[in-house]
Amino acid sequence: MKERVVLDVSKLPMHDMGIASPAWWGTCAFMLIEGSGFALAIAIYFYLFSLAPKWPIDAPSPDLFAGTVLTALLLASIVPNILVSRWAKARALAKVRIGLIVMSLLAAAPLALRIFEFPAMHVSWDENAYGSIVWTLLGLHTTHIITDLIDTLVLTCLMFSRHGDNTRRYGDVEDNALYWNFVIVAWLPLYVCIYWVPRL
Amino acid sequence: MKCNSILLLLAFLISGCSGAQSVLNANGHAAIALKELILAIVLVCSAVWFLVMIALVSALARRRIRESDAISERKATVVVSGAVGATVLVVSGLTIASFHTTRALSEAEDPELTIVVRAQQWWWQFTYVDPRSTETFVTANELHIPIGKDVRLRLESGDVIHSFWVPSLAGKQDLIPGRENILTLRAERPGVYRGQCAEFCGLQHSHMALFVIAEGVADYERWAEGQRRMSVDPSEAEAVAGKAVFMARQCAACHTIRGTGASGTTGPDLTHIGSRRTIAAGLLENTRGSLAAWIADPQKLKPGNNMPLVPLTSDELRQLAAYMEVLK
Amino acid sequence: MMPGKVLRGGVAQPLAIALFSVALAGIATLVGLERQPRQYRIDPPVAAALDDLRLMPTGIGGAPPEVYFALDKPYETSAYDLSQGKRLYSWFGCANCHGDGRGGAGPSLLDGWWLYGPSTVAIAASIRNGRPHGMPAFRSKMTTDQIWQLAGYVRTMGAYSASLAAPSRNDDKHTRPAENRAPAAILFNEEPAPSPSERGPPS
Amino acid sequence: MIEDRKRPPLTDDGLDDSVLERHLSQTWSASPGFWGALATVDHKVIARRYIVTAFVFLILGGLLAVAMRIQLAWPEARFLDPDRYNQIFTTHGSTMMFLFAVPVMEAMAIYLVPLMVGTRNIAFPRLNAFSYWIILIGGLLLWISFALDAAPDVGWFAYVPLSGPEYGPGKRADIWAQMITFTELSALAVAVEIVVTVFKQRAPGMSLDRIPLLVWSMLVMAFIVIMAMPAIMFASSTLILDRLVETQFYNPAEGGDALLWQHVFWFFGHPEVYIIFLPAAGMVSTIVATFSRRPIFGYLPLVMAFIATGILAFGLWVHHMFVVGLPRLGESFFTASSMAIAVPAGIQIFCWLATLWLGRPVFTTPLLFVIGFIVTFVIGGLTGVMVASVPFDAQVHDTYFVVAHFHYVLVGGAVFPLLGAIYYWFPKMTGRMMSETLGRWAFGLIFLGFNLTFFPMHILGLQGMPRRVYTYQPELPWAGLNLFISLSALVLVSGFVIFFIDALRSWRSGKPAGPDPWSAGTLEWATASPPPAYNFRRIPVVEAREPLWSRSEGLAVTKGLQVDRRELIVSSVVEALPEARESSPRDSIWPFWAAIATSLMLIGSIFTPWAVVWGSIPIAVTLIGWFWPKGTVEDTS
Repeated sequence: MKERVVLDVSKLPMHDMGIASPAWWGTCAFMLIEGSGFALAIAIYFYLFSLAPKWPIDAPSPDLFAGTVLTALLLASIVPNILVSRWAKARALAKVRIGLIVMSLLAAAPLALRIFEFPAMHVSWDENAYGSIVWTLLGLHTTHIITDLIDTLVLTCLMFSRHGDNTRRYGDVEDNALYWNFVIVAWLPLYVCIYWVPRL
Repeated sequence: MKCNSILLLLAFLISGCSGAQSVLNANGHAAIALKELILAIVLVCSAVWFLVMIALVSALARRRIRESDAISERKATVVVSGAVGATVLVVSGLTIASFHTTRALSEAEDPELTIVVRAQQWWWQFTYVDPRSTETFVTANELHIPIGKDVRLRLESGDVIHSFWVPSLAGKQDLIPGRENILTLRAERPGVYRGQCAEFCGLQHSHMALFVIAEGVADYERWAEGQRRMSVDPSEAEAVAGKAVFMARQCAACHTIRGTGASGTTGPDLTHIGSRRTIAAGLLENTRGSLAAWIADPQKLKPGNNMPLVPLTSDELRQLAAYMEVLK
Repeated sequence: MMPGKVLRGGVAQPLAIALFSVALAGIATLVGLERQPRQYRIDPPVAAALDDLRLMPTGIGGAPPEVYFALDKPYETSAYDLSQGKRLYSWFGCANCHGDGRGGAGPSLLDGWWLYGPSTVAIAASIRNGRPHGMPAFRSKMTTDQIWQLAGYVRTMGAYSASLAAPSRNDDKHTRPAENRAPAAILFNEEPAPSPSERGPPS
Repeated sequence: MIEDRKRPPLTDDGLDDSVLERHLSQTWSASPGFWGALATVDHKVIARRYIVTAFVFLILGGLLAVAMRIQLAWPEARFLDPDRYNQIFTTHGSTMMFLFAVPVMEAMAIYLVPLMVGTRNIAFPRLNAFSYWIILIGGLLLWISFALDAAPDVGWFAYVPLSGPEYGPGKRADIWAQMITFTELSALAVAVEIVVTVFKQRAPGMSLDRIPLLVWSMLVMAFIVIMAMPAIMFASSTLILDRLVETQFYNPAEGGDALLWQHVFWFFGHPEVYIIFLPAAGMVSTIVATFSRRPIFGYLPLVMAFIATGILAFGLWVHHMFVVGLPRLGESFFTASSMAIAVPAGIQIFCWLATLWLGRPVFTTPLLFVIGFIVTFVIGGLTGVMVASVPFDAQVHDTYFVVAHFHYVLVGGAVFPLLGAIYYWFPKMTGRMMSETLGRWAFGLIFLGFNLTFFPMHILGLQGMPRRVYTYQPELPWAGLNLFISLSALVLVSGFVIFFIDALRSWRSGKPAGPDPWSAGTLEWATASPPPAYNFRRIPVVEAREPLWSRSEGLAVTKGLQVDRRELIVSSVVEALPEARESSPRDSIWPFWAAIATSLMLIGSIFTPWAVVWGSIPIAVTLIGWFWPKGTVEDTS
């Protein structure tokens, strides 16, 4: 087939970050999937709530302490998270390295608190539907924290390796920061559902 | 090419058969209303299908005239827009029609009779509730109702989801564990109407039938009176022996025969089993032979059902069948 | 040498094939373990043979009839029979005395203490013949097949390690862990078991 | 990497065609041998595997249908016992929905979307490889359990409590639920790839209004998958949790609800129909345009109709639950919304008819299948309008009327276009034409056999025959029609046999096709048949909606891409302005290992909850292996 060249793309960058990066869009698509999952889980929470004569079923309202501290911690982690994202955009390797270490710790700390959240429900997953749904909500969110923690740890290692100083890695750091923001934002409605809806 | 008019033609042929378990053999007030709606919708939809087919054939076979593309496109735009508009009108019309029918069939305010229908794998239990609790009685797989009266069915499930469906009388309604549904029946004509579980419920979903016998009020009262009575005591020697077998063997652990020591509740109430038309939820006609066959090996006839094979001698079998038969 | 090179070499192909076959065989085995051709009826002669329990003179323990092994001990391994046993437990009113398994008027069935031994055959004998101190005989109420199903089920209730075939919870009020989670292990592991003498003589 | 950097990058600028092809082929081809085959990330290779696998499952599912028809040919037949019959109809439905219809549509997307948007590979090609292994193992799980007499026996929508802990002994229902997880995982992965490929990898100049309709339909399908599939993953996971560790989601005695399952299942289950139908609508649009020899009539209304269908799809799940006793008003709302979806469906039909009317139809086999599609799908759509009415549904719900309805929609509405699409794109995929003669025979027999088999089921339904019965009693008036249906099914089967013979024969020895046998307008026909590993020698520049119909002086293309690394053009979402020369990942075996690790975890969790904990470790290891940079040129930036 005859071809005629009408466009030269050789001057284009070999990789770009943000909305010019397919990886960024892929992260968004996965966030949409998981966001749908969270939305559905919350819908089911309210469905069960609407059926129950009394909510929570056969249990006192959950203790606020662990969950609230965790929420505060997650919210506080937004600041370093955004900073890491900015440093990544500016390709500041040293700052990104430090930021990722901080973020690894900030992703691990909620897990420690999460251990106390399960008993704070005062209900076991097998006692009734209320127990099942709150344990599921907590479990669902915990897997997200763990996923992001592993992701952050691997990225931290990478940034200290010879593969670190690379636009692609900075893009990965940005996407990881975006995902962590998602993990935080997804937690807020869960927090309200788990801790405050029973107090209504 | 097949067309929906064949369906209509067949519909009228089918509705000719009486006693069939058919949507088009409508004999209840709900089923009659539904049948009218169904035929109307089928008619409208058939017409739509024919119009689309005419359009398809003409699109494929039309003579290609020389016409500028712009004019053809404009014509097509007008036609397509018109067709979309017509679609909107048709579906709106059908929505309104169906809403209208739904409203017309709303629950009866003041039913003559309330029956608790309890579905279990794989048979139906009917409890005729009476404010005077002594008058309440239980039967299975055969529902008698007086014609022309609203009968309220309270639908419950004993295990999984079932669906109560007697197409000649009304649309179906599910029986869901943990929930209670209401279905109102009103038979307009006397007859025997077959129904069947319509929600997949396990191994013997296929053999979970029931019969509704709609009869005149006097007949119904006579039947109900008979059902309230205790079971008859057999006098014939064979049946007497059968009763002894029933009480001595495993039968009595699961079945109730009012007026005897048998008070099991796992299986159907057999107090008046002899008066029913069928046994094993519509599986077999109620004859002495089929009773014996059923008792001899229920797992062969209805694999997986909850009645076990009880090893019996042929004498015991014959005696049991004879006893069942006298329980009118 | 790079691990990639090792993999890319001659080892790769057999290794991948082997692992894939192992995965397939794994699925097949796991599913095969669960294979349960369902048996709805036993022929009366087989039932009669199954009824021939060979008990010790004391009534504690014994050997199942030979036909039981010929049938491959379905009542202990078939999920279908075990779940039927669970339904029989409620249909025949076992809960009236034994509650959810933790006992009541009758002894507990999941504390790991079996007055007449932990074998299925002993449990079947208890159900069939009854026992002193109030356990009625179910010989005339249940068929042999049903007695075995119920016995197999009762055994899973008290088992200390969960069987894959054991039934899950019912759609009822939740009072204790279901059989597939080995409720005996969860509920009674920590407590010292009472000595048999406190529980009454073994007849 | 350092050595690579030293060498000046080699671009296609000024390279002779044959030299360019040699370089590209070296860069993009999979390494030969078994290992290379396991590690390949070429979207065309993976799509071919998907398609073949899906058709194998179609054959298996079809054999089950034949078994059911033998059993139902006579009243009280004893060909199958009820337990086996229940396993068979469950496996038939689950196979056809989850292992045939959805994967085959996605496979067509995996094959066609990158070619139609003019790029070198799908986005996230390793994820693509992973998704294939996952669905393959999920399918094997179901079918091995079927072979071992332990297949699920609860119907393809597995209503609790029948599938729940109390009434579903054994692991049958768990196998069903986990098979669902496998297929959904794979579907979600593919959906993400499609969305990103369409958004970011379109050839320069392919602005939103120049995207081929098939790609639009696949894009909408991908979004439906993304929004709907989490529901079924939630449903199947909670079912396993209820059965394994005693959660109480579906136990009414402890605050759960049996209807919750139906809500969640159908919130996925109804969009599922459109996941299958929309790609078919895209195929129809393409075939109609090509064989009418003119651009499609009503491009914009069609795109709008696709999107509207995708949105409305989420508003009508309750019409599967009209007889469970929900409040009247709610039911009426869902009647209205279910009826409303007839409007976008109508728009599509009318636009296709208008295209045929305006064009000069060439009656090839693909077009015959499309005509067959219009005839049967309109019936399916109209019976859909019927069952959308609450009172109508009260009579026909769960009867053979519904069986007829959804086979008209799924076979008439999706399989007919799919078969047409196979005839249409077979030359592109294999480089060889299928036989027109056999194609006409296959079409004739399938069309006739299908209608003779399924149309009478409408009547059986009205006569009161419920679905999912393993037999019926002789006194019921259903025997004649059932025998007729069973005999007609043989006609249908013979049509499929001819189709498969034709496909196999043509694959080996069909007439060579050349790059563009149909004189079509979209980009996939601008490259060789079958396309080389790199798809296009030079990435095209799109200047019109049908680039191949409007080219004057040959195809407009770009230059300047590097050929010594896997490189493609990333462009902006709306205008498709080039933004970067992005690299595309190399072949990797890690997706395969990740799929094995994931499968072990998922299958293990049927048996013990601890499998989730211990099984996650190998998954994490394989994922790290997958994403860890290997220092190839693809990693430079």
